[in-house]
Amino acid sequence: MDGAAPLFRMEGISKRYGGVRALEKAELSVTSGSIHGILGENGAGKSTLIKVMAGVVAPDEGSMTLDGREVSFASPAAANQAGIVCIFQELSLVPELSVADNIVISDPPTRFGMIDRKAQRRIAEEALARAGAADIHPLALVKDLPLSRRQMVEIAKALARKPRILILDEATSALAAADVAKIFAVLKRLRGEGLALLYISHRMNEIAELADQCTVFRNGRNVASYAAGSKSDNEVIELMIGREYSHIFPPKPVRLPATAAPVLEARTLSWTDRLDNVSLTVAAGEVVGLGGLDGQGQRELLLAFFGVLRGLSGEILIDGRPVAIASPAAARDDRIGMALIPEDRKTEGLMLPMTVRENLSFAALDRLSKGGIIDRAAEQRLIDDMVGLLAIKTAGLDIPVGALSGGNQQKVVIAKWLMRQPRIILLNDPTRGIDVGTKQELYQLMRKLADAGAAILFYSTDYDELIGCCDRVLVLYDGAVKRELVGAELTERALIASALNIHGGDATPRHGADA
Amino acid sequence: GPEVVKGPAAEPDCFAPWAADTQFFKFPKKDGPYRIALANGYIANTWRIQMIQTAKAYAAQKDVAAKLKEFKVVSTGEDVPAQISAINNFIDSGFDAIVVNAQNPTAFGPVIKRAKEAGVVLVAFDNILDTKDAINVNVDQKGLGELWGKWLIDHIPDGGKILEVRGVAGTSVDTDRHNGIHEAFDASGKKWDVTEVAGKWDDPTAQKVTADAIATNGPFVGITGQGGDTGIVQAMIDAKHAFVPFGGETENGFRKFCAAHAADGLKCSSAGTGPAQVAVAIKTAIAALEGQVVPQSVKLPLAIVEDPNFKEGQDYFPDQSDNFFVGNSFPTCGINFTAQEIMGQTKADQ
Amino acid sequence: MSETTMNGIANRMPKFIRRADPAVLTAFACIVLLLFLGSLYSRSFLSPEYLLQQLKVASFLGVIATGMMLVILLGQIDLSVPWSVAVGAMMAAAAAAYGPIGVALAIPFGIFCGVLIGIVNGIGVAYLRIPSMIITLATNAVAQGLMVVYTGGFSPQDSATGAMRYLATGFTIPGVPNAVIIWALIGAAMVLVLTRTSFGRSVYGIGNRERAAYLSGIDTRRVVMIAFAISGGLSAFGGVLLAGYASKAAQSMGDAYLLPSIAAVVLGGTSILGGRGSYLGTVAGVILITLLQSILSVMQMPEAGRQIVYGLVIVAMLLLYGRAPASR
Amino acid sequence: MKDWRYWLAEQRGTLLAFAIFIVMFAIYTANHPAGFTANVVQTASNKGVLLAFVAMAQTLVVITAGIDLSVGMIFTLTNCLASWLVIGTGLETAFGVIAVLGTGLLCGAINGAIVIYGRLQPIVATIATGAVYFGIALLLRPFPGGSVNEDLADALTGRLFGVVPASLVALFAVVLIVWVPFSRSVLGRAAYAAGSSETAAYMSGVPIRRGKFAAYALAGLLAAIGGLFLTFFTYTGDAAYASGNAYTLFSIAAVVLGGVSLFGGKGSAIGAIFGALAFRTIGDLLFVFDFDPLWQPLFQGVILLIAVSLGAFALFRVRNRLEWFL
Ligand SMILES: Nc1ncnc2c1ncn2[C@@H]1O[C@H](COP(=O)(O)OP(=O)(O)OP(=O)(O)O)[C@@H](O)[C@H]1O
Ligand SMILES: Nc1ncnc2c1ncn2[C@@H]1O[C@H](COP(=O)(O)OP(=O)(O)OP(=O)(O)O)[C@@H](O)[C@H]1O
Ligand SMILES: [Mg+2]
Ligand SMILES: [Mg+2]
Repeated sequence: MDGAAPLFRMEGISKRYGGVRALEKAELSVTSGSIHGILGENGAGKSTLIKVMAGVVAPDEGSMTLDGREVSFASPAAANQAGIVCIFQELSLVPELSVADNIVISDPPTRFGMIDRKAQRRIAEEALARAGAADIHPLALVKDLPLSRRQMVEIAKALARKPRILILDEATSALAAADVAKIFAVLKRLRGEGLALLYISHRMNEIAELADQCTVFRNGRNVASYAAGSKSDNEVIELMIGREYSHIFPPKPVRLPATAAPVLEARTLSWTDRLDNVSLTVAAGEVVGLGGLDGQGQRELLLAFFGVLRGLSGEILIDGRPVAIASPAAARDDRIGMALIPEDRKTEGLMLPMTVRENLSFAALDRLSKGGIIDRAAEQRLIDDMVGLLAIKTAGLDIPVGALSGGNQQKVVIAKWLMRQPRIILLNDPTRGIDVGTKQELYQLMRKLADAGAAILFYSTDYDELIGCCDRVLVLYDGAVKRELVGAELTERALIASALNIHGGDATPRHGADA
Repeated sequence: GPEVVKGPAAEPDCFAPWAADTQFFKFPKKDGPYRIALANGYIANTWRIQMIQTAKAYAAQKDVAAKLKEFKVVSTGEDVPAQISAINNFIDSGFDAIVVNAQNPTAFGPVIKRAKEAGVVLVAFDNILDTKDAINVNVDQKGLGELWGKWLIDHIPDGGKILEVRGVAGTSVDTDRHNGIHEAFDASGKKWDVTEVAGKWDDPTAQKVTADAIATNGPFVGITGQGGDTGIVQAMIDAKHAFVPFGGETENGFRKFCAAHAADGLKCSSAGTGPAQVAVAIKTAIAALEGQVVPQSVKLPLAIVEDPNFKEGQDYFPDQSDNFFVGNSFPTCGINFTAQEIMGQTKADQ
Repeated sequence: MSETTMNGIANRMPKFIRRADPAVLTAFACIVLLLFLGSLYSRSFLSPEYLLQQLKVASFLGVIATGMMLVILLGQIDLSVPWSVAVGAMMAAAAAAYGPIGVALAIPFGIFCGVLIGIVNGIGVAYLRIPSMIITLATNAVAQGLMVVYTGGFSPQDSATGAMRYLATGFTIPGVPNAVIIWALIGAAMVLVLTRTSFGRSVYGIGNRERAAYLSGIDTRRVVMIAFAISGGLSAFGGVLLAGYASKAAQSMGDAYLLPSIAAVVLGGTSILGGRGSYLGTVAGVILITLLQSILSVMQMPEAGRQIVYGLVIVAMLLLYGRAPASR
Repeated sequence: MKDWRYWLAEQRGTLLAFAIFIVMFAIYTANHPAGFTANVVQTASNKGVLLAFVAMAQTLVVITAGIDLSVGMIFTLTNCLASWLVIGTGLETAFGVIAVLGTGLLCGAINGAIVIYGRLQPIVATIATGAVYFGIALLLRPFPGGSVNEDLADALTGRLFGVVPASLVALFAVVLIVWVPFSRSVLGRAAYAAGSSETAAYMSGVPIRRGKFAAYALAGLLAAIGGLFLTFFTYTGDAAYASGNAYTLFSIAAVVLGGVSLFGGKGSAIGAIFGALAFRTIGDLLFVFDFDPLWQPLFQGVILLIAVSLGAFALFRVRNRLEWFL
């Protein structure tokens, strides 16, 4: 920014949603041939800023210049036209269309007015290859792909548009390390080709690895810009959350393995070709991690416990007694007391148009009502407790939960299950898209719940998190538990090695673990 | 195709020609027993169900059954093309005669052509066909309207406010009856102020629009209803509207009211042709197949009962459904069904 | 946390002001406007007899639309209304043929038959996951077929019992037709169910996102099934009332209630996509539709003109207040 | 997976509809007294093609995740209009045909404009416009009547070379001229994308509004082609409310039988055509089986119920209960 004239510049951008100030006179400059990292806690206004940039949201005030000329975009199409392409935090793929259809969607190649399918396929294959995702078939329907693959498609789609400015809003949040590495290589190449890149992420290490320049947002404003590497992580975090910051992970209690009786136990659980003879135990007070590459059956395992899968073989035991859990309703029942924080909060965790209040109490309605009638006072009490406990930041309880920032939405999902005081908590990548401050709160909460006697099974794509939070980690590969890492074995190297199912390293194979 | 001949018809009292210039047909005589089909359209209302029951009852009568090898009924719903296709199919399957209650009188041109070429006798009734190439068993809808109009004129000396509850818009029956009523009114020289509402031949609808009309435009000195008449009277009772002369259809419920409240001023003319006309249509088809002379257009007599002649057990049946259509006898054709014969038909079958 | 405290204060504002949906307010304003326009044509549109008469007639549609609304809130639709209405009416009347016990059980039996249709719909939608628009179309056809067989095959007893007549046309409170009271009771129950019960919350939740509701441990299939059963039952009850009003049951008596019941619910601001809407809106929608039909009928406009005006007025009113929010 | 497998997966709904139709039609002709003759096929295709056009119209709108409850009324309106205009010399007739099709297009465009630019929910918006269209039809034909160029009508409802039903050929031509270009165009893609996920499509810069508008307008056009054929088939115009409504409801049934998802984004008009033909064959089955006339409506209802429940068998293969909610 110092020497080169900025390619794109935003000044004095403000945007309000009702009473919420999403952006307040925000500024940003973007230079060609560099990667600009954007940081900020949940709800800081990062997504809103880039939505303005991409023509999705009309700002209330402020101006934008591209190549020194003032511009304003009436629609995403107009922004695309100007060379600004965005990969949104909420994926913007059309589920019923094929991968190839999606990649060329904004400007398909045509012949005689009709879409040229051959050309389309060629473009799609090229783009997928550039994004390092050549294994995705261009004719597959997007809805059939797992989330991590969809993000790859999303990146390929952006590349196919030949952008001048490419924006990635938490585009890697669902990706495991191997895919992230591939993407990074692509992004660095693009930088070399002279593109301007904007990279939003809550993963500090990613920003550190990638960015040339960083900007921190807080409360709708840009509070600091600095050259990458010129500030320590703690300094950055303090900028983001506006207060002092220390240990991210709570201390783990020292415990002897296998003292407590298991609350949750699986014996040779198998399901289609996704789960392969999984056996595991989780005791009260224990946080057990699920590791491995994305899509190795972790999600299915959690769904199996929660009564969603049909045709399971093997046994699930609660408190040592075999149970048949046929539905989430059965799983949450007091005798079992299970809770699942699902993977996709927008479609599985929340009813976005409904109010924060209604979402919070939704899973606990049976407890809050007598004869089917809801006791509103009790509901209010419990909600107040939860809002306080998790520090949910909302303009009110009667606004749609969809208006909350991603992190706060995630807190609502967790809070709604904590209202039932579950004994067994299954977490499916709960920190995806959550800022460090919130993450920290969440880790502490997890430990607190475990200390209070909950059995926690925790799946994450973030290795640091698994290492920092879990008493034990089970690494899944191809639907089977390949390794169990306990105590000192729990290192990043061991996690990666076992995730890739490479023997050796400093981890012991599973069968040796209990010896 | 048939030979056009001079009248009179074989059973002149039953097969009465529609008008003086009506042609007479003589089809080549075929040997029985015959295969006859009934192509019905809509089925889910009482009139049609009663009609089909009557058709079955008639076909089951001993002397009729003896002449029939097959009697097949198909109902195709509201959709005209489906009915046309059904007739086409009957023609292709070699039926000797097809009796049809047409969903749309004007739409059957191509089928009539095909039937003629194939030598199939086509007889239409109720909703008849707009043609000179098929036999129509005809109700004088306009005449019915005139009858009601004249009845009101006779019973309301000074003219005044009349409520006319019409039927389903866009049907020729509705239009013909409406025109008949108004021609009679116009010819009377009295002053009439007619409030028209659409009752769709349906009791609840007729009742609702009548109640509205009474509340906003009433009171009336006379009423005429094309159908849903039981509902109309009910609305009068609910609104405590005075009973006034009423020209209406032949529903059993309506006649029950007429009989019960005649003394209070509910003087009625109840006229129409019941669903039993299907029997006349079948009889005509058989006659044509037997090579007898029949008019191209048969004029059905109206079954009329007027105040004070409502007789229990003959003109109305207190223990029968309100929705039952009375007027099932055509004495000139030797057709006379009792309510029990018609409604008991399927039960006896089973 | 200061935001939530603020909200606590806002919570204490009178509920109906805080909650009043602009759509519902506009709908009521449209009712007043309609009456005003009607009164220009004839003063009697403002007479109490006429208004009560309209309320009475509206209550049949109101009862039916209540069930329809529940189903629409789930993001589904019930196209079996016409013959559920007819089945309710005809079966209630039929039961009356079986002696005094039959007469006593006539109304419950009619409703029960409607519930059965609703349960078939519910099984189709909830357990077999057939789109409601198509399964209810099919059950409607089956119900029609059954009634044709019934009418033709068994001497039908189709006059309404005294109790049915009393419910539809009698007066318990002088001046207020029983039908209106019944609608009010059903409406009040519905408001209670929708706002105060976990069943009601579940309905909204499923309407917004069934997957999330299911993962929250709601037995979504049961809720959907119950909602359809209620819809079937209320349609049948509407039929019972209608039979009481007309003193008898008839085949096609429900045909006139399908599209108006959908239109009433949507005019009342309920989203056809489910998950959003209030009962007060449905009340407004029902009255609007009933008044509009009645005024057009009494003005003696020919059928063609009536259809055109009816359509245009609905579009105009929706454009006035029923538009989806602009997305930018 | 091989390419053809993806193709197969995409066409599954269409193929299933095709299979259902073939089975039903085989049962029908096998039991028909006249057998599988040119006459029988012609009769069946004339009847089926009418619904096929209306079902195609419905498909276009359903793909955008909308629904058009006015198709039956556009069908009726254009039938009434055609009974006035499609008559006389060749030139007059041609002009009449263009006017009728233009009217259909206009009706569809009005629906589209109200739904897209007026932002109204399609169900109720089209209930309302349907009432308007029917009112106009009733103005045109207060009672049934009118006429049509019978030479043209006979040519299009007759047979080519004595065997091939001309109406089927016309249907095929319409598929080639309207459906194929639309489904492969950018606008068609936009219609699919908008139906599948409007937000995602919008975020991706897809011209959703134009795509949806084109779908609604073309739906009007297809319904008008249906109305034109109705006129050819019946020689008259008839403003029948019940029949207009019936076609609307049948078109929904046909679309679902044809594997088009009512949730939008999925399915093809070809599938809907077979759905329509299959649906029509249900009615024909009555003809070949000897049912008590009063039991016929029940039989039809039950067959419909079974046909629409067929898709539910896929449910038993679902191992992950979350797939219920897709
Ligand atoms: N459509 C909307 N309606 C109402 N409020 C909104 C809307 N979109 C965003 N907001 C509010 O604007 C603020 C900024 O949100 P934004 O999504 O930009 O945050 P963010 O920095 O991207 O957060 P995260 O890291 O959680 O994604 C938040 O307080 C959010 O609640
Ligand atoms: N997030 C969103 N989700 C769905 N629809 C949206 C969203 N945001 C905006 N829209 C609608 O889409 C419209 C713009 O769509 P688009 O630009 O694709 O239409 P178009 O067909 O290109 O328009 P035109 O008719 O001008 O060519 C916006 O004006 C708005 O009504
Ligand atoms: Mg964001
Ligand atoms: Mg986020």
